[in-house]
Amino acid sequence: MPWLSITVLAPLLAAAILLLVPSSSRGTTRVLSAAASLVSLWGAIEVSLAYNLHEGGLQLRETLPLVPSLGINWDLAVDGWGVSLLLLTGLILFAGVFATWTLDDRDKDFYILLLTLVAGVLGVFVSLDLFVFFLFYEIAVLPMYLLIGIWGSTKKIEIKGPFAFALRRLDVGGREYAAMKLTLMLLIGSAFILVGIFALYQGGGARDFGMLHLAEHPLSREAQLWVFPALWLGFGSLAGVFPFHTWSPDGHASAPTAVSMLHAGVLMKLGAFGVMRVGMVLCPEGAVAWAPIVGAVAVINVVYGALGAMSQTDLKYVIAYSSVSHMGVVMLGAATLDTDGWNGAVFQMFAHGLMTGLFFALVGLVYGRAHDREIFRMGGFAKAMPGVAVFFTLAGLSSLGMPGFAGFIAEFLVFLGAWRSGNVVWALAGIVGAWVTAVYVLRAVRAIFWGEGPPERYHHLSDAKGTEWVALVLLGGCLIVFGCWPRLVLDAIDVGTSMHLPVVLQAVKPELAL
Amino acid sequence: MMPLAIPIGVCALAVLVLAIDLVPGTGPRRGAAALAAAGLAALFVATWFVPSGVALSGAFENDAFTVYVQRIVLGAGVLAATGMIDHAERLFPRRHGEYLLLLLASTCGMTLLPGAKELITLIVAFELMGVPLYAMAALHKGTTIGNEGAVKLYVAGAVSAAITAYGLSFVIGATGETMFSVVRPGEGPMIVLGALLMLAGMAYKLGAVPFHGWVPDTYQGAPAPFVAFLSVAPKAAGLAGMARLLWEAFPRTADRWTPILLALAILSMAIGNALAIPQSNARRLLAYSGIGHMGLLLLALLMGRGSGLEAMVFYLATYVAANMGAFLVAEAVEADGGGEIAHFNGLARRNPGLGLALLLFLLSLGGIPFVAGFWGKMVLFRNAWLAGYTWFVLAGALVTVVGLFYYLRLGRAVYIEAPTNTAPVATGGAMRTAIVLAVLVTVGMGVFPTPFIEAAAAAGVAVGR
Amino acid sequence: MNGPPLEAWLALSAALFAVGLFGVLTRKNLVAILLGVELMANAANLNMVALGHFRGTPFGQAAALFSIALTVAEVVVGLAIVVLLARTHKSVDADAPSEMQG
Amino acid sequence: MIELAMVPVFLPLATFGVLAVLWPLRHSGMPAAWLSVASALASCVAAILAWTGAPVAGEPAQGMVFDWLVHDGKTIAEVGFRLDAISAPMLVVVTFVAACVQVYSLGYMAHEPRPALGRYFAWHSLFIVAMSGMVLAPNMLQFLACWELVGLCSYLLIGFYWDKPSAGRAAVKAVWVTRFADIGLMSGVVLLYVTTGGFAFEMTGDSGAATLVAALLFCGVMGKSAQVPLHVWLPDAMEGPTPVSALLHAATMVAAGVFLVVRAWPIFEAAPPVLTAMTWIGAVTALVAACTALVQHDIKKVLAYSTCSQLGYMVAALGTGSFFGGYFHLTTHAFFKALLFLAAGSVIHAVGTNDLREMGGLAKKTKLTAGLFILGALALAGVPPLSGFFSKDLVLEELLHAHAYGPLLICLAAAGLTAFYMTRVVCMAFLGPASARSLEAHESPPVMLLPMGALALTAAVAGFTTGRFGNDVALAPWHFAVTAPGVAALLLALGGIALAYMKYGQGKLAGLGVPALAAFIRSGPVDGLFVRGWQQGLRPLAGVVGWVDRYVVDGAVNLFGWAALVGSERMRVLQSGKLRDATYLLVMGALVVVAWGAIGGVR
Amino acid sequence: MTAWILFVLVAFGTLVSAVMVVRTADLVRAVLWLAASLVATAGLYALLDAGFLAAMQLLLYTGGIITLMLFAVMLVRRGPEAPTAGLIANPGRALTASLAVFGLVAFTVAEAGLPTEPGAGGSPSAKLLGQVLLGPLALPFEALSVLLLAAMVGAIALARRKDPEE
Repeated sequence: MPWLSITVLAPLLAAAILLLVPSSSRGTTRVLSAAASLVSLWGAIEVSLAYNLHEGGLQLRETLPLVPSLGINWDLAVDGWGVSLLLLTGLILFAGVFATWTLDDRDKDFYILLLTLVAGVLGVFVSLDLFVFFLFYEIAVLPMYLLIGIWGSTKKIEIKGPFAFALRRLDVGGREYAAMKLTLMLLIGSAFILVGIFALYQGGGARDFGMLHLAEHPLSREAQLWVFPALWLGFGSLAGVFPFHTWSPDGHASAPTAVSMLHAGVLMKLGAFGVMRVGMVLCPEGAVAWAPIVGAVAVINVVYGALGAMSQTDLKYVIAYSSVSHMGVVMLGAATLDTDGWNGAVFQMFAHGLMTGLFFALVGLVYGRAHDREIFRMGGFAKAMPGVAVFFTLAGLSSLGMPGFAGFIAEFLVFLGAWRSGNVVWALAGIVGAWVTAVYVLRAVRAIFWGEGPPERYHHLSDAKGTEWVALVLLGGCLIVFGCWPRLVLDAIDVGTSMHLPVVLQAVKPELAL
Repeated sequence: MMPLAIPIGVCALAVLVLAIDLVPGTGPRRGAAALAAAGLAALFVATWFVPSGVALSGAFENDAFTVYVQRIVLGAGVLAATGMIDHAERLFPRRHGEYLLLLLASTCGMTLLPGAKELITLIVAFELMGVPLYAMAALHKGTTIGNEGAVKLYVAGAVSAAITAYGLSFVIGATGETMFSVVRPGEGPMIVLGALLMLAGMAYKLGAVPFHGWVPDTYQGAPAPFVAFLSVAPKAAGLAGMARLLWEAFPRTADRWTPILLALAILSMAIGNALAIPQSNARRLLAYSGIGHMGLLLLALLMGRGSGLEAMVFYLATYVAANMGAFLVAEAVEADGGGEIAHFNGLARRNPGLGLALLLFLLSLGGIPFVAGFWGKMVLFRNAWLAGYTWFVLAGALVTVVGLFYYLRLGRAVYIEAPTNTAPVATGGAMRTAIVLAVLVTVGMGVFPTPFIEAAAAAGVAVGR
Repeated sequence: MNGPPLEAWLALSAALFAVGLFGVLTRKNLVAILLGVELMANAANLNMVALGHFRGTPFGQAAALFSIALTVAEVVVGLAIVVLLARTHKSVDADAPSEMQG
Repeated sequence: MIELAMVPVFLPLATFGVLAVLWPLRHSGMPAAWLSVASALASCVAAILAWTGAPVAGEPAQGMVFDWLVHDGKTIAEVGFRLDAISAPMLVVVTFVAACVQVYSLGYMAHEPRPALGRYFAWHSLFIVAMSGMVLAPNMLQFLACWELVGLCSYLLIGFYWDKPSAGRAAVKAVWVTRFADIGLMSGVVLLYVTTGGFAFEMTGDSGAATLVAALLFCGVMGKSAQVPLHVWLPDAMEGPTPVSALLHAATMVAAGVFLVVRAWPIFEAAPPVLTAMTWIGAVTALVAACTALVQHDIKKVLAYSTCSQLGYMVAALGTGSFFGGYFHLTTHAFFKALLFLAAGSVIHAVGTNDLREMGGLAKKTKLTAGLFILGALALAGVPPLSGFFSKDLVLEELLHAHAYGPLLICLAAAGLTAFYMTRVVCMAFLGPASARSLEAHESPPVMLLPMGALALTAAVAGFTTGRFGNDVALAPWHFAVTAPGVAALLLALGGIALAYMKYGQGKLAGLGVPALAAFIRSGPVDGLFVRGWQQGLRPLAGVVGWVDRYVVDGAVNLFGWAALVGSERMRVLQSGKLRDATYLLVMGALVVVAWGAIGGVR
Repeated sequence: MTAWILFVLVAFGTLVSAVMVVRTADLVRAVLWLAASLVATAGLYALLDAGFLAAMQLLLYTGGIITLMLFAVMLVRRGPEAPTAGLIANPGRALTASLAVFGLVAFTVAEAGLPTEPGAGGSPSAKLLGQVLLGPLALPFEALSVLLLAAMVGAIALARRKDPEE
């Protein structure tokens, strides 16, 4: 059974079928999308079961020549990392579909775009051929424009500061602005990725785009010195690397629930996955030479993102900035070039995916009922929605690195890796970042849920209902399960790391002897 | 004689259409257009059966390159013929015959041009392609901006024709012959001057930057189905003609005119995309985006034999359906409301089919996966990269992002903005078939590009053997 | 009997071409622009014949002949457009038709 | 025997799981409470049995581990249980006090709404799990994990009355301060792994790394066990219900820091400079906390600062080089301080306020509570034969042996002050004229008095069980009567009691206190430091970062967008739409093309 | 020698009439000057012993195009010609352009090695020209016919006053 192709193409097929379904019949749209997400999730689970950990390496390989003359073929395979991230995507998609069960205007188009987006993401995680990798990458990025543009929300931003004239001209804060900024910044990133891919392709004798083939014919050191930064900036812009992260707060704040769940939950991981899988594995010498800079920027990401989150009073912005901060931890882990660091980085992708997915689902519920996102105007919501309060606290605790939740394992491994690879400052910055996260998360929980009853302007607050619980229980449960028994996913990730890291370490110069 | 089957076929079709028009009777002449479209389609199929080889003492050669470009042009002709029926029905119901004859005459020129192996054949084919277009641009006669567009096109064409003739004189003066194979070894300042004058003279038809003055106004003023044809077919045939001319007649002096083509390419890409950003009229936006695409095509042209021309013809193939489709949809919306982007508001909700079609066309023009444009751009970037134009690929990729900015602005109007009036846009049967055809080609090539790339590879090598 | 050398002929046609170009760029009346174009085309023909004559190839004259025919076809359509324009724009000034811009 | 030790972890975990998932059960009120109490009692019994069978010092530890984290195929961290001479007694202390408090809570929390009661007992069970998990931790990683979980339980339980804003602030403050200290702890654990490749409690190799690890671990201790600069969260933690204060913020949780030092003794042993620092910090904390306790009006605040002071004692004891003194004082302190808090709870239950000034003459109304409170106070003051005397003197003796004369003197002074403020509380609350509130006070129900009695018993007896604390020599009880510090401490204690009785019991010696100084100490100067640190330091910094991100970094990005839009608009002017301009452009273009090609070639 | 004198005379005639075409304000006179210039060119062709071509020039150019131009001018002329219509606009840039063209051609001509005396084959007789037209240039010859047809149809469609629709 070609599970990989099924998992990737199920959402696309469903999207195509949805095109034909009349938009009036809401039932069939929902059932079809739920079925598609179920198939993907089930596929992901099948893949993780079928993946034999002892053997490791690339398994379940499916190849089909696509454009032989250019050396492009539909080459899907899954390694340790792919398994875990596939699982994550399946979970988040399943939760996302249920989180928007109550959406009513133009829901058919919404589901079509959502499924296309997820198909892109799934494709990237499993495709071996760089060209198909890039093709799926583009498919994953583009639906965001329409998703945010049509169903997004606008927030008035006060215009001031040195570039006020530019902000005024671009009507900052609007949903079209956010959608356009997000799409353009990610596409500029993809331009750099394209250049990187072509450099690799030429280095590999311009015959084949397959990653295995390119790994065997690495580029010269000088070439790698500029190809890696191109790939890092390209993928990094999606992973929220410091100077290119500014689309993330606006994009996530304006995006509807399921979209920001998927985007922050899974799409940002695409960027980090790209940097590691394509950037580092295929340009080892470049990765080693640039690692200190990648790490330094990641540290800025962590601390800068955390402080940014603390300065925000809008709930969605807090979560968006916290995603930037947590993605900083991922990049930090990647920059350590150490087994623990890489394990931690990929596990953080997994854990943060669940956390942010849960967070944005909850934020969607709170916003859906209170129609307000200013946390200091709220208060005492726990009385009206105890279930949401419990799960929000749960997600918050996981994000601040409370043991017993997935967040702690990931961050701890990253700090181990950082310290062991000699960058003590990174580890300390990460730990301080975790503390700052604790400050703003608990402050938000207290501001929203604790205190006397909800102020009278929020009259009809009610707890989650029916299908909304699916997302909460699923993601919350996963956070705890993978927090207590990390081996369920860590084994697969470790297999992936022990497959890829030696490739990078061979390029290590003697002075970086580990 | 047989290699000339296609151009002769087109002429026969033209005469047939004219004959039908002579039949007395006052009813609208829908049949003529349908016949023209069917005829062109038949010829399109016939291209597979025409034997390759040289005709008329070497003046025309029917090789892989010629056939590939002929297919593009005939495909464009089919779309133009079907697309114009409703437009003509509405604006000049009784003058189908004239419009079609001009269309077919121009198509005949375009089928000749890619195979021309001789200077004078090239020039005459170029003019045969050009002159009918001047007339078609003004055929609507009703609107003032229509005539304005036509006169601008005409003056540009006339001046360029004189410059080309002047260039031709020097080339003939320098070599004494007109066959490319004979002119080929020629070097020296006289030939260079002649070549450059001819290059400059023919460049207006492509709409490359310094010669693009007429493009936006003609695209906005002229009848929409004609503009759909004008925006694609003459560019394809023009580029093919120039490829033949430059790479078969003047390969020796290549180092003199390649940097110039590179400059034109950069200028077109930069200014075309930049000026497309502030446009509020859909057709002007597509016009400038066409100039932007011409930048990439010129790069492919100057990369020359093999990978360059392969990328050029394949890019043209992917460009045809999407660009014509976009103009046809613009025509449908214009007929209903107006040409401004605001009239596109909520198109997806008024008629989802049209909205989706336009989105697919825009994505293809923008170079997004799973539609033809993506493969066109990728093949071109790959070949450019391998040919050493690495920085150009980065510049091209970044400019594509700018392109996506204004395509998505149109996309936003279609999908995000609320429609002013919710009545669905009325589209005639013929228009709908044309658009469906364009969608099928765009998506079909997007999903399964391999045969087209292989054929392009063969075409790329055929020139300058 | 040595008549004027080739350089003289080329210079003459170049001068004619230049005058025609000057005419095209300066005249405001559309028909006058067409006249300028005619002059340029005529200069090109002269150049072809001269070069053909000195080079001793029949193609010079043949090309000139073709060029004359092409110019005729062009002028016919051009004048038709100008007449049509005069009818709709009520004037034949080159810059009258400029509703569209930017 | 190890299976018995696992009971206090898995049984309450099951209870917590059941209560958390089956919300109808949680909302049922008493049944949920009884389920939790039963599991607590069972855990206590199991712990005691495990303690009896536990290996004495020197014998190999019994343990069971499962691998938890993996690194390139090998497992680097296990999770499991380790029962040995150090963990067994602590487990007993924890489970015993927890059981007593849970039984007590049946009475104290009876009037809470049903869902809140269920939630309270669920979190209590979770606390037992976390605490037992930490005590039985086989390696430093699990210790750290359970340490953080204990912090989580403290956050949840302090914030039990989440609708009270002050409780919310206190809960959050507790987590912020403790986690701030945990930055050090986590760095220490990471450094431990980096230097030794694992998370064991001992560090072979050079002492340099050991010193650094010990110092970092001690930072965590300072946070959790409320040493001077980081003790600010403990008094605010009194916002939680009194049983919680008794269990967490008196007996067990705050002692976790001390237990960490005991557990990881081999590391601290190899770091003398850290030990000396500990003696000084402990002593200073003892003194400062004692002085602050002197001036508090809220009965729970007094006890909180008193706990803080006793923790100072334990840390000072550990600093002297032998962990037994600290460990022994920890256990005895757990019993009598829990007793004091529960007694204070029943006082508050009786009069409905924490303010000592509104109490008075309760001895008549609540005889049993008064008796138990006084017993606890005496134990705390260090009056023989109660356990406080023995453990406190052991600490002083160890200070003497370690020649730490400075800390010794400070501790002696603190001992005197302790006696003084405890007597002050006794006089103000129980003796003296009855206040309006204490008139209608009534004795607490037996379900509250029973656990207090049990604790009173252990407080009295604990002094004699010196043998079973991981140390090899069992000290005979009478041994202390003879030592110099023991006698000095006793005299100071009696003097303190006398003085306090004269001031508060009979109203003499009015001039003793300095009201201005009292008011200043009450205002919490150290707390002010932290608040100012937040208001002028961290929050404005976050504000600046937020501003920079929105208006500078984002501004720069928007600048490109703006430049593109404005630039392209300005370029539109070029396209004049005039035919002659277009022709001119075309001709000039052609000329440039031809000129470039023609002339270019020649050069 | 006589060839020189004749050449100078006729060349001068062509140039002067060309300049007059550009200079005269009145349209009709401009067209007539153009006619003069074309006739002079025909003379030049004769000098280059391209007799057939000279005839063609006279017949086609002067006969065809000039008459067409005159018709167009008359059709276009509504009321009295606005005096400024014919005058010259921004001559500065136009002058530079034309001088540049002339300079460029002069430069290349100076560079290129040119055959000085008349070529061996001399000018082709009409017979040879015919053979060429129907030999190697047969294809453009035929294509030209289609072009002329299309041009006629196009011109008629545009210029006729009453469309079939009205």
